[in-house]
Amino acid sequence: MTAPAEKPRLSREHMLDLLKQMIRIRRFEDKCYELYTQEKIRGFMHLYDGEEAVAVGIIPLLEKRDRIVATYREHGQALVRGVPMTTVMAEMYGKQEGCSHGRGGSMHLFDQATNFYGGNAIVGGGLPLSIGLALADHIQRSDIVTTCFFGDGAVAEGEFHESMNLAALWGLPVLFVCENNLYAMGTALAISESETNIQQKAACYRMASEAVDGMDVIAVEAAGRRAIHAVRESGKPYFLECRTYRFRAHSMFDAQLYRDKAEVDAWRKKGPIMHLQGWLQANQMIHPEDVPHMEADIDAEIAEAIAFAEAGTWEPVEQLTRFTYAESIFPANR
Amino acid sequence: MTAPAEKPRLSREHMLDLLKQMIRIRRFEDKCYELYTQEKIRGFMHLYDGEEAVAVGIIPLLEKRDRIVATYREHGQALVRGVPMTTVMAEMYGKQEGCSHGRGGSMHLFDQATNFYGGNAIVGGGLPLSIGLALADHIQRSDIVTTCFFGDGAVAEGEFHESMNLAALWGLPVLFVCENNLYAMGTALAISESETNIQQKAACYRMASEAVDGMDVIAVEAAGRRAIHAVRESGKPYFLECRTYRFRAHSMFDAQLYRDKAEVDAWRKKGPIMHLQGWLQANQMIHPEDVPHMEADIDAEIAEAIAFAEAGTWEPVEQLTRFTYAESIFPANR
Amino acid sequence: MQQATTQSGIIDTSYREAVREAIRDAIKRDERVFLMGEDIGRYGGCYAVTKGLLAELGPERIRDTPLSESGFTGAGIGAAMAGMRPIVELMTVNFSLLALDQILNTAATVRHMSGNQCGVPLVIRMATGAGRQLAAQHSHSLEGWYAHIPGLKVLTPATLEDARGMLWTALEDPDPVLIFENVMLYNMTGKLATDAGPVGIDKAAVRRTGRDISLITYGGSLWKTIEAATALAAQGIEAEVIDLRSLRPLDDATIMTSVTKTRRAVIVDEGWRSGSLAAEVGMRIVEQAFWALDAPIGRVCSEEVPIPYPSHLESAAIPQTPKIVAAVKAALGRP
Amino acid sequence: MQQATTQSGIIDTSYREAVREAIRDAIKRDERVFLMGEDIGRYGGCYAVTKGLLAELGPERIRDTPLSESGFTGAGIGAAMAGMRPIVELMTVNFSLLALDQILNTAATVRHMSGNQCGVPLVIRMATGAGRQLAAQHSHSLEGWYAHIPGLKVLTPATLEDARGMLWTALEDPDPVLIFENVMLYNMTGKLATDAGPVGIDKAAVRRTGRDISLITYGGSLWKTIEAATALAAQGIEAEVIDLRSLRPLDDATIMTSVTKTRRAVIVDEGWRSGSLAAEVGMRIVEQAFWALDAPIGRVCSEEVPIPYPSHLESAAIPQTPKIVAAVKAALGRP
Ligand SMILES: Cc1ncc(C[n+]2csc(CCOP(=O)(O)OP(=O)(O)O)c2C)c(N)n1
Ligand SMILES: Cc1ncc(C[n+]2csc(CCOP(=O)(O)OP(=O)(O)O)c2C)c(N)n1
Ligand SMILES: [Mg+2]
Ligand SMILES: [Mg+2]
Repeated sequence: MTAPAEKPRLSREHMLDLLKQMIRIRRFEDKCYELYTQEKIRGFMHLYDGEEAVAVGIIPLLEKRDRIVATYREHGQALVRGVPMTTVMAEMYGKQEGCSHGRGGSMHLFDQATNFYGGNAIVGGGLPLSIGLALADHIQRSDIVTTCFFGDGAVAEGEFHESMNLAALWGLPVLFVCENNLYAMGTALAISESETNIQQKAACYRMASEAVDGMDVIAVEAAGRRAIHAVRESGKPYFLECRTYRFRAHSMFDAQLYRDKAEVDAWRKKGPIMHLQGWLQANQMIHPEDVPHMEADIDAEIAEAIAFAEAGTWEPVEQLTRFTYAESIFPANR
Repeated sequence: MTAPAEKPRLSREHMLDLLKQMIRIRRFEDKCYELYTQEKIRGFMHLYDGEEAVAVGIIPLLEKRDRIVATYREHGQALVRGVPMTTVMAEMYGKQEGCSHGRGGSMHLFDQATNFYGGNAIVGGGLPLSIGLALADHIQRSDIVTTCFFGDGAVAEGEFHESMNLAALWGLPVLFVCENNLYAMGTALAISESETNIQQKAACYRMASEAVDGMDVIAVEAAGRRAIHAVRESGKPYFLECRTYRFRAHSMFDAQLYRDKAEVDAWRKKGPIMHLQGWLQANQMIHPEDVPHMEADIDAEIAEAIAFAEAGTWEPVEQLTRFTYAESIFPANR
Repeated sequence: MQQATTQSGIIDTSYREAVREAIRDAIKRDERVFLMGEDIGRYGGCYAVTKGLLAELGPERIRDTPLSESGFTGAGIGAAMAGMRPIVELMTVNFSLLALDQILNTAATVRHMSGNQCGVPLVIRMATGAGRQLAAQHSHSLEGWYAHIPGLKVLTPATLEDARGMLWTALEDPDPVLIFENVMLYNMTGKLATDAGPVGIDKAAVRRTGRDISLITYGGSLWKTIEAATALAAQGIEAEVIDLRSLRPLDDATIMTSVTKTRRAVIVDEGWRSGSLAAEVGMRIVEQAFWALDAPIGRVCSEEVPIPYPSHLESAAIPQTPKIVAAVKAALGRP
Repeated sequence: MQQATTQSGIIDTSYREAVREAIRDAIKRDERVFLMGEDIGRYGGCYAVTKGLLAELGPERIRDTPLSESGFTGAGIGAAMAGMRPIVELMTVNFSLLALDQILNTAATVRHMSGNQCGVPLVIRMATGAGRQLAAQHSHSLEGWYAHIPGLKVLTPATLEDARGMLWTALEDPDPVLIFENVMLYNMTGKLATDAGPVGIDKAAVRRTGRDISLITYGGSLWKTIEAATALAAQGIEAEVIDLRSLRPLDDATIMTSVTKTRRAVIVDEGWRSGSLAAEVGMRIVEQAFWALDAPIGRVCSEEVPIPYPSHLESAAIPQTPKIVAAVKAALGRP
């Protein structure tokens, strides 16, 4: 999945792969929802339902050495990046086999092996972090790209402003990906921003930018390719606004009083999976058995992940204070 | 000095008044400098030398009921607003007759009587405050204008961004006056901002704006009149960038390593006092004795202020913990 | 804690509803009062505290804000200085860190810097505490930490009466008051007088009397401490339980009266142990009642670790009833 | 504190120069190290600490930042996670409040949240303390307050050796370390070995031995405390003076050894009294050495007031030698 070629790839194989990745996230999260109601997963859990085209369109374009910073709504990013579904699921269970040793849960998936610098539960909190990762690469004159995902709500935060300015001022290789799903919890964009065109914010910092239909994975991928190419070649930041929508509640505690069912239904019709599937059908690029096959594969993977998580172990309570400091320094904390 | 008429007033009387107010600030601060070297004034002291046209161009246009929020470089604002020079000087001495009871010093001049909400020593810290003052007026449907002064350096702060957005989003009657003197301490604008055209920031928030030559008091006054009129009529914010320069060091601890003497000298030639004096001479609106007369008046006022401050009293040390809480509630703190 | 049966003058309610009623009451009572914060209106509040209030009171009194903690906290400060009585909701203490400059450098200092000309009659509410498996960035208990700052007052309502009554008193205060609502209390139910209203905020409350030891606590830990006291009573140990209610200022008199009587103390505090409010309370006892002590003061605090996600580790990280019982026994030299 | 005479292997220097030399040394020693902050380069540092370093080391190693405390502190965190060894200068603790979200919610938690995958080997330096008549927004002493946060380490160099030596040790630490430099120390001069280098950061130092009482302090208060000890010695009272050096973790062993010997303690701390580090130290003594105490522990802290501008009030607000002497006499029951 690391294909930095410059032209859109519209091969059947590639299209089906994109479709499968989206379905993989969707079905994984549908299962998480179920597991949440069974109290296997606890805490805050934020689903990506409806937004899959963003992670799937962009992350496979990244090189292994590239870095990712995400939000608390990051299951999709982690899965697409290649964090094993087993360890993601175990993390959501809180088992020590989880990708963050069970310490983080749904909002804090980390994976050093894939340069996945975490879910971050502070809105906007990942932005300054991404500046620093990119600064290190800039100083070391590497061509690594740091991709930072964040929501439309984060744009109102001071940390957004400071990060945008620093990235542009210092010329840092960051791809800013705004997942504009029109709401921050229950706050519609127009309640949050005096200028609701988020892409335009980039110009305020003299940063290159583009806005794309975030429900169309092919469009996201094309834009992502342009964006990543630009960052890698120039070493400078780039801002990509992906216009998308979340179909489900903000988290598991949300009565969705702030929007009509009709609005959600209308967006559902533009869903990224449906959209691509329809396109593939219209172009006769998909066989009737393709999706069932994919689903079977995915379901097997999910079943395996659940089995892995179920079989996982609780960290002994004696180890409670571990990981507060590096262990070599504070042996007493072991 | 409260003349909200819409047209520029170019009468001799008015022009001479503007000149006098600028000279008044300048001479007051020259004296402060001297007093600082005599250790009568201590702590951080920031002089307005070169920037007088900004305060003098704008503040007299405000109504008595209007509000002002300033920075640590606020002697000029306080004096023009009508905080008595005596109490300003006593404050800088730290005497209890000072406008902030001696507790604040140079950076924290406050005066409830003129709605002067302080010097603020946190760069950008006054911006959210101004939003709140204006929010109160907005809710109460008054036509009060809050004018918030801040420097070019503040623009990089997250608090600037949040405040701009809130003002524009909620439609609050704030006049933002950016005193762009090209440096934040030793940091030139280009080291601080990816977009160095500060006026343009306003558009990012859909806020009306204007940039003006901050060395030309007549231009500042004209722009200020337009701006205040706009805020008062619309209830919406307005952004005024005043392009100016500080002739002296940032504070009393600044070797000015970051700029050439030649640059300072070049700007000095555009100084606001010289500029207006030259214009008045060219237009035969000033008599040779006018300036000496003014200076004599001002010097008398300064002498009186010093006498007042010298005669002022030190607050008894037994009262140390006063003003931490309202006294009626915490009598023990008296 | 009781079934829903309504008798004249008494209602069954919850902590959440008591806070909501306090907000509604304040807004109706005084036209200068309004509430401002993230998702308090259309969403109904992240813990459903403000549900229904937007429809009832309108968007000028229930003002949804963007994600701009510093900006709207500062806006609350300014509005308070200009004569309003704002309530700023910071959603949770975890996000209040983004507003700390405005809280410490402006709200807490303006009265002093201005020589008493500008007061900030602002109330800032926020949820605090762990227990919902929200992990390291969403589980802080920093109310004791905030109590370090002169110029602020810090309240921690632990009962329905205080949830209902502290807000109005705080709004009448001429200085900034922070109210910390422990997240684990929102669902707590119980009885409340229909005419419950403002309560004093200057005295700690003795929630249980006892002669053997003083247990000093506040907020979410109060109920665990009472549970511990009940368990101890079964073993013949009579603990006095003090609910501090206000962490700044502290009501030294009530603490010292109790400790002087019991001669022993354990302090229970959900803050991290080092630099905890418990340390301050302990130190004050040492300063003011040292000679009355028959044993070292104990404390039960949170362990020195960011709060972990898994339930068993989270529980182990914060004070729990068995730990309180054990600390009391240690202080009494009992097995 | 000495004249300028150079002898072989010993130089006359100042605290300011010692910090500068530490920065220069670290940057030259390790190519991953760089310094970033406001006005550290072209301006030369707000307290002239970094004067000359930009010319010598270049703008990639001495990086001037915009006024974006949260942004560049976060940038330091990210760069540390990506393998660099950044030193972030936050100018003064007063502005660090703007970066608290990044410090507490990211730097202090990332190792834990990531299950030990991501460490943050970052050093954050800042000036702290009152004494220069900078008034309420520019005179905070919050180092003890920061010491509440698990995941951070907090250092307070008080001597030339520590100003010179702590930085490198902190940079070698895999976790975030905050270094607080008291503003009143920058001009302090004295002798330093030419080969002075890294120093340990895990032990408190006994700066003066004595049998009658333990005076426990750190940072700018160390010198006032030593002065008090000297004055007390003239009256026959031999005080032991402990310089904590590290406020998190605290070196309990050194404290307890001393208190067990002297049986009395006074803690001197420039933080505001309530919730001060002094309370934590006092509470630890109570927990660990209660039975050794012959008298209540005393503390000399800052008064509960934002720091006022006038010199006489500022002086009265923070610990001073006469107050320390008085506290010692009170603890000893001497007139
Ligand atoms: C600093 C901060 N403030 C508030 C919150 C509570 N909160 C969590 S998610 C969220 C909405 C964020 O919206 P957006 O950035 O658009 O992302 P989305 O959830 O839509 O993906 C809020 C307010 C938080 N986590 N962090
Ligand atoms: C938040 C904060 N960071 C740093 C400082 C230190 N500081 C004081 S003034 C100043 C420069 C501000 O420049 P600018 O806003 O342009 O105003 P000017 O001094 O030029 O009028 C700095 C960095 C501060 N006071 N507040
Ligand atoms: Mg959103
Ligand atoms: Mg400037």
